[in-house]
Amino acid sequence: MGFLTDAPIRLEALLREVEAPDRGAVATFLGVVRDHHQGRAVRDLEYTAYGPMAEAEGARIAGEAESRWPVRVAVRHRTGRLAVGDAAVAVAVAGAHRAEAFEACRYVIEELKRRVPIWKRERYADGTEAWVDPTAAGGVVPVEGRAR
Amino acid sequence: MGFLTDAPIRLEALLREVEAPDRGAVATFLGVVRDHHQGRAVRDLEYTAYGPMAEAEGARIAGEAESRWPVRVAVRHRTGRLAVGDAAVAVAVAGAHRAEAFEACRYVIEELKRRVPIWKRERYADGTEAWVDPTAAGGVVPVEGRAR
Amino acid sequence: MTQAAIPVQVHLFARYAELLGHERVDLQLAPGTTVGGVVSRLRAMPGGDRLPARLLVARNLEQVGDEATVSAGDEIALLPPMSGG
Amino acid sequence: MTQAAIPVQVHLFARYAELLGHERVDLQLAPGTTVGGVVSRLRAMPGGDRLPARLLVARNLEQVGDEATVSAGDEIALLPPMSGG
Repeated sequence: MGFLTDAPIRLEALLREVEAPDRGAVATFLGVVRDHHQGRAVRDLEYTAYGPMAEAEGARIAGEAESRWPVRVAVRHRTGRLAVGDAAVAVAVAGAHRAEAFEACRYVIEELKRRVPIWKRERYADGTEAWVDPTAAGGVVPVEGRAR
Repeated sequence: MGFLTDAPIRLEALLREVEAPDRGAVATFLGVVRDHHQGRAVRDLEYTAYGPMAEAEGARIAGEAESRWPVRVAVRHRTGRLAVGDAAVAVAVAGAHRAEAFEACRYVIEELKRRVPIWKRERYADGTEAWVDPTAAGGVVPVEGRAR
Repeated sequence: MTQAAIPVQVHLFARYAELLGHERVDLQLAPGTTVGGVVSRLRAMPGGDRLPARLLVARNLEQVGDEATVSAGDEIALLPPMSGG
Repeated sequence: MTQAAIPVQVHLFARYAELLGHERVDLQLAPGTTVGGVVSRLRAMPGGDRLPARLLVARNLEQVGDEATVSAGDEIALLPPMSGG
């Protein structure tokens, strides 16, 4: 199954991809759209991705985790328009022991946020929009609207 | 919802208990019955609990996590007979940020295993049975069968 | 006993219930009896000699030490090493 | 140019697409042009002066430094700070 999806993410589907009779520990992480960011009320948001590179990088990160720990990883990121409460990203990691499942799960989400080319554009309750940019002062840069 | 249950654990139900529009990070842990333990093929197993104390201790641990981190916790442990692949325990933790969600989730499962009075009795492929005992040499003590 | 005996329930679980052949024992104890005293009574029962030297004990749903005293109506439980999760 | 120019696609995303008004730019480059050279060409386009001083660049789906060279048919992408997850 691919890394990017424009359909709602179902954690149960990821669990089924990683579970096996010899894997007794399953750690998951779900990133959900929040109703506020930097003190502003979020109405909804849109994720765009550099598709081929995001797929390649998502697969690389899963592979790194699976070679560093004896685990199986499933990871998915949603694109397109998301509402508050929608799952944006999901990671499921199964292994024989819980320490490695937790560590690998944490690794995948940290690397994903750092390396996978996906961008979030927030729309606020007042109708204005901004690009989320962790390197910018205030964490966002207003959308100027020359292109989508 | 109580801590102990004799019905199958559904992670989705726990997610619904902890999710909220201001909680964007959800970490979960699922402990699933494995097909092997200490090199022996497991056919199925049975969890028994000291019910009132397990409920009290489960609630105490969730409360500790919720006072130590700004998160919401749901935790459930199954009792009775379980088959390979069944979820024995589930923890779901939601918060604004992923570090605290992961840390609180890990805390709950570690404390649960250490403090909650629940006991596992394994039945192997050859029909013999043993009590799981982390303090025993080999991790198990054979069942002698004077009482259930 | 010069004073009235106090009734106390003792719950046994998992392997300990198996060793003693009971899941519950009702004891009549002298006032001032400690948790350690309760454990001694259980060790004197058939099969009780096989209980381990160190035991986890709960009084009214909380773990306590051997020196804790037992009152009428208390619920005592002997807890084998936990193996949940 | 004395040698034949090489065709290279440059993809722009999110805020960078907004600044330059394009999601894709097709360039004809001199052989031996580096990633840094590609970035200079983009900075010279309308809106390109507002690109930040430090840019993440991918060549054929992998991040590379300014010194990396560009070959015919390469896919170059300018990556704004990532904000997935």
